Amino acid sequence: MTLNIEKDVLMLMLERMWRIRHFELKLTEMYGAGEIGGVHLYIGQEAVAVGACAAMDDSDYIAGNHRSHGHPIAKGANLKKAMAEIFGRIDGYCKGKGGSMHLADFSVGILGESGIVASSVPVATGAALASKLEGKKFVSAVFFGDGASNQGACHESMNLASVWNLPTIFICENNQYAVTTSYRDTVAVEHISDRAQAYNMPGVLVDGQDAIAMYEATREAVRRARNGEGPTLIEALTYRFEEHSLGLEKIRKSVYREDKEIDEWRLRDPLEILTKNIVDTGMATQAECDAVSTAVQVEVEEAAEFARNSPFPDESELYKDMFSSEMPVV
Amino acid sequence: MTLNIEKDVLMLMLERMWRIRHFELKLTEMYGAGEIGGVHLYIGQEAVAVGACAAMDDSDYIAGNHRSHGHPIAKGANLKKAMAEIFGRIDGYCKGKGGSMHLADFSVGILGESGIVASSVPVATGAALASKLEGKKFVSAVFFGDGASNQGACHESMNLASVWNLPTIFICENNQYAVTTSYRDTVAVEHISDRAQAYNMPGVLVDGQDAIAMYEATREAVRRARNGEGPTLIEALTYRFEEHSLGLEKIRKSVYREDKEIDEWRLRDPLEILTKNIVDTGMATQAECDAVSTAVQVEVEEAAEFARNSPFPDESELYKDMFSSEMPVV
Amino acid sequence: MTEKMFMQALGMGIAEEMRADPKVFLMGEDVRASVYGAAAGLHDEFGDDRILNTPLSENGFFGAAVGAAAVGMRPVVETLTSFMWVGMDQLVSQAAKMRYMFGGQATLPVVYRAVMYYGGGSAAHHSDRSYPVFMNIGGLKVVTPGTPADAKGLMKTAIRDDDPVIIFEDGTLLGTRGDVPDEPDFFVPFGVANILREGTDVTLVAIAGSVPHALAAAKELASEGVSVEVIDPRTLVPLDKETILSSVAKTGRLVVADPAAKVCSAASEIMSIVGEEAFWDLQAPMQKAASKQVHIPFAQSLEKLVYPSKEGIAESIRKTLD
Amino acid sequence: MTEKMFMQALGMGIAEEMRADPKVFLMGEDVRASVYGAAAGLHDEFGDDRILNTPLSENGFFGAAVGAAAVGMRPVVETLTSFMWVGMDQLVSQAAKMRYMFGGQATLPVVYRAVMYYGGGSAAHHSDRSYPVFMNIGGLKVVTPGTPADAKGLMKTAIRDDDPVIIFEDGTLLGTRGDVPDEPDFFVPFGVANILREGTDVTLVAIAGSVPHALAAAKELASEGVSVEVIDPRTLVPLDKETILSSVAKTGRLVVADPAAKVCSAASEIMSIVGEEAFWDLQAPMQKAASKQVHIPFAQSLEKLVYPSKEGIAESIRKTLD
Ligand SMILES: Cc1ncc(C[n+]2csc(CCOP(=O)(O)OP(=O)(O)O)c2C)c(N)n1
Ligand SMILES: Cc1ncc(C[n+]2csc(CCOP(=O)(O)OP(=O)(O)O)c2C)c(N)n1
Ligand SMILES: [Mg+2]
Ligand SMILES: [Mg+2]
Repeated sequence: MTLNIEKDVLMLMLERMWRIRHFELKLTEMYGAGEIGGVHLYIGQEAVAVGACAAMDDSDYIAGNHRSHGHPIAKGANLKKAMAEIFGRIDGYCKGKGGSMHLADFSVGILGESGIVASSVPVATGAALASKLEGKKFVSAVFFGDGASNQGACHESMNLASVWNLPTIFICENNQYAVTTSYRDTVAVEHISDRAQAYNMPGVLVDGQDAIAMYEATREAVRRARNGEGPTLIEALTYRFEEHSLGLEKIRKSVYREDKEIDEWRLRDPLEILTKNIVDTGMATQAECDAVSTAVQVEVEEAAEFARNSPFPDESELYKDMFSSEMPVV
Repeated sequence: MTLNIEKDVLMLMLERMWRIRHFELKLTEMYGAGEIGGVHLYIGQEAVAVGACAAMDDSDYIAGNHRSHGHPIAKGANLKKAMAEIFGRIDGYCKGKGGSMHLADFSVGILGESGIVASSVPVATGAALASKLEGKKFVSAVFFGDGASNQGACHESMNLASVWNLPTIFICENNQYAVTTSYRDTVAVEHISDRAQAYNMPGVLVDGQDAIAMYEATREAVRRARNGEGPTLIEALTYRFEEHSLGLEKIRKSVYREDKEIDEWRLRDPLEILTKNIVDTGMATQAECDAVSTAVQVEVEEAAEFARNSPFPDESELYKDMFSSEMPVV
Repeated sequence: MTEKMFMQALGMGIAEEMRADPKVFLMGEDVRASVYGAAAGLHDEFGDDRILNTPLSENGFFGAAVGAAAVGMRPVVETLTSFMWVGMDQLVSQAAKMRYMFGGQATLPVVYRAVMYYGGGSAAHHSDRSYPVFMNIGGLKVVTPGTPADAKGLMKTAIRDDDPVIIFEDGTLLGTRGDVPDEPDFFVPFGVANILREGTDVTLVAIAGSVPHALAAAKELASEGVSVEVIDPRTLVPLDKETILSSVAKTGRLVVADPAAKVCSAASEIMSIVGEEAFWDLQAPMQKAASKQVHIPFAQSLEKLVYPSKEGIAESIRKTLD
Repeated sequence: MTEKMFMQALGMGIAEEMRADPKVFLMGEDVRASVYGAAAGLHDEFGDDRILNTPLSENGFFGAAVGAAAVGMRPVVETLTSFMWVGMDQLVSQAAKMRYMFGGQATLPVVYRAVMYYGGGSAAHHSDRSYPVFMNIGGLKVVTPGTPADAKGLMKTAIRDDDPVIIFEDGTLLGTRGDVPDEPDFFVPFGVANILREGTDVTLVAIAGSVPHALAAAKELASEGVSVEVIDPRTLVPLDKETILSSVAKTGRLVVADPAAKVCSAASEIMSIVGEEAFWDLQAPMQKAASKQVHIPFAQSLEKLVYPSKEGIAESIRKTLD
């Protein structure tokens, strides 16, 4: 078996997936210690964002959602600034104003995560519009969930991107639940990717646990988009290994998914799958792969220290950033 | 050739179509005379609402849109009350508060027209939800345009009706333009009915100039709905013979449809098509059909007189109907 | 009377009304699991047919509730204030306007339960306090319970009401406790303010989550010899103007504590009424103790500066006494 | 200076800015045909690439404008106030909040042109005057031109502004005429009120479509020997408080004429400011001459009762003199 993908891409994907994993394991620990509040973990879905972003350039844009650490880290976000933001500190990406759900780094094309479900889908579509209007080549991708796919915003954006032939990539992360509700109870169609037909664009169903599959599907979507061939809808079938958000298990009363199902999906850990692929094809050794994880762990610890030591935003920050220039305080 | 449809249904359809036609010809005349303001004419599309409503009972519900006289008249609205409403008089359906775009008659299942495009689609879906929750047998249909189909409200409602298996009938009147914009420029898919696949419901493309075809398609949708088999999307391909609204030609600057196209569609007048069908199959004579038109004309003249003679709402009406019981004026 | 949490009181109110009338049903995202708390136990008692988990389609299901209500059901819809923007068209164009524009034909007994999470680091996308918006729009009753007893009593009144109601459930109050009447015939009427504390020097109108802070401030001022009358309007539409105006007639001073952003807030409205209708009673400038006009920042060091606090309210009261 | 209609002045402003900056483009439903008037001629001059007809998807294209602005374009979006409810989430959650919640990273030079049709029998679904809602929400600049010159000058400033702006184009003013500067460097700054008429007895703040009625009322009162100062704030966010407060310091009396529904209106806000910050200057109760708190009825016999008219405003002025 050989892979149609270069080693540096594979290792970059592995590194970014470990970054997400360790970053969020650290968050879980910090949540347990009362250092931070509840956040939405991406653990189990790392291959989706990482595979997709590996197929894009820094000058391409992405937007995300409330499950909000995976996308920016996959696109190249700085762990220190991300962690500091989750701590609500001045050195965070948003100077502490955004928190976990609003990470953004415009400098590397991260247009931001969104707490309102599906709300960033039109925004990402608009970035693609700008690309087309200005005759640029950048593409714009947006990550949203199976639950989000039922929002009108998705319909309107996919239709708009199609009729205007925009370089937008719609990436639906079907982790099969919206909080406690199965997508089988809320999505009228078997596969969300089937809806692409309704917008006259390709709809691709991808194994979301397989970073390489995500990379390849996205690469094709990026090629199309850059080439003026319009948008693509990718459905990544995946699973979140943890609860909807840290802390939710304490208030949730009903069991909505079986332990057996969770256990089975855990066997399809995206990090194990990618590592195995790399090792089996001889692209790198197990030891090389392990070294990536170890190095990232150090990075994450540094980020945690950085976040802890960053000051809280000062009172004088309160009115800043409401507008682009100073306005009289009302 | 024989018709799989009874004579009284055919004659009822013919009558209601003439009602719409003469009612709106009268409105056009009154607009010219400065008696009323601009309204959206349904002329050319009569077969859609009439064919559909003929397949429903009084206890079934419909909701409509800004092209707002055809649906209620097709469902059995009283012409006097409708005309008086368009005149803004106290004897109108809404006591003069609604006007042309908000005709409603809850007593015969007309949940009302809506000026906000696609806004009545969720409402009609909710009436169907009530039918299901209470174990009743009524169905709920909603008329919306090709332009409206791009609204998120349509997506959300069709998905909801499908996953909840509601007795909703979605009737998209594709008259091919939204004001000056061709649906080919705004709807990403060839036929709006194709979108039914995205909601796992039947999608039926019907000749909207043919009342009998509309009747039959709706009859099947009603059967399914009453039988607990869920929603249907019907696309009626049709054409508006007149401008988007009375008066718009004066401010419109660009030509968006060719005279040739208009002329061709005018050859497919739904009244002529139905009459020919009735006469050719021997269900009634041309004279009988003509008599229907003549009788309706008298009815319309009476409605006009009624409207003109009805008083304007009195000042004391202003705060009424904001709430179900009297509230302190603020 | 039993001591209950505000959140439980809301649930009690819903449960009692669901028992009383089979036309009442609850719908929303993850309501079966009661992710937001107040619906705990309802799914067990009432089952799938009356507790409906919806897709993530606020505009769609807000509107479906309108339609169901229009033909005779009594839906209770759960959401968060910040998700209402997504379904705004159905709230404004249909729920609020339908009755009027159809000349009274539509009766819409639908309740929207809008949870307001704020104050705990939920950041800009999850922290709206949007009742002033709905006050301006009109056609919707706007309810802001300030105590557990009111949470139950106003919820029950809302469900029995024949008009569309939005009940704003203040997240900062959900965990507060208080005596709640057990009787199923306990209802709190709309349009009747609650005088939480009588006083003679200053009228302090307190809305939703500012109620506890207002009471604390009043207590502090009492120790300084200032007698503060604390009034919770309980419903903003309809608003019990009379109670506020008579209090100002007595005290000559007005402070309004309002967790909403201050511009065009409920506080603005109440001050405009008093400035027009009770001007001659006023002995000092009115004071607006509302939230600062910013989006909600995540960092606690900033967020805590935004809302009216006990200290802020006390300071506003003192200003009226200068 | 050339005499122009308000509607033409809006179009001039857009055209000049499109000429000046290739990043400016116009999008909306049927803008190529200029169904609402102000975009007349733009398609001929700027072509398909810069004048975009959108599908009927307000939430989608309002948000697309945000995204395009976030990466450097300067979209101008045409819509009606009443359609904004449909796209409310993108206006509130994205346009208004993005900059703040991302700590200043997002610069969003997007202009929403919200035409306000009312007064001509458009009925409840087409007659909203919703600027107070956006004043409460925050993060959006709120512009309400009252004269043709301001229509042009504020439009140009809006397009050059780096923040999201909603410009409310009052339908009752679209046909009014006035002198409009021809110079392409004519800009009307935000946050600077326009004193339309100086006076010493009463301050009359007039918003959007109430400007002509206010001027007519002031004229009428002048003939009765009352000197009315008429102030058009021009922008409600930012609001030129100082001009209003200094006028009240001089006159001691305040009337606010506002076509928005009166509860939580711009009038409420301005009165709350004056009641707090200029209380000691006031010599009489403030008067709110805003629209009645009803949806807009279709019948002219009813609709004409709703809005502040010359007579209504004059009556309010007289009340301050009692
Ligand atoms: C408009 C809106 N409605 C509801 C919510 C509350 N909420 C947050 S996440 C979520 C589930 C989202 O499901 P999905 O899109 O599948 O993403 P996932 O959480 O599974 O990653 C819900 C209901 C929200 N944030 N925004
Ligand atoms: C939400 C909304 N956006 C825009 C409008 C303005 N408008 C009224 S009718 C119309 C076109 C509707 O097209 P379609 O749905 O195809 O119906 P048709 O007029 O062709 O019958 C538009 C843009 C509106 N009323 N509501
Ligand atoms: Mg999911
Ligand atoms: Mg059409």
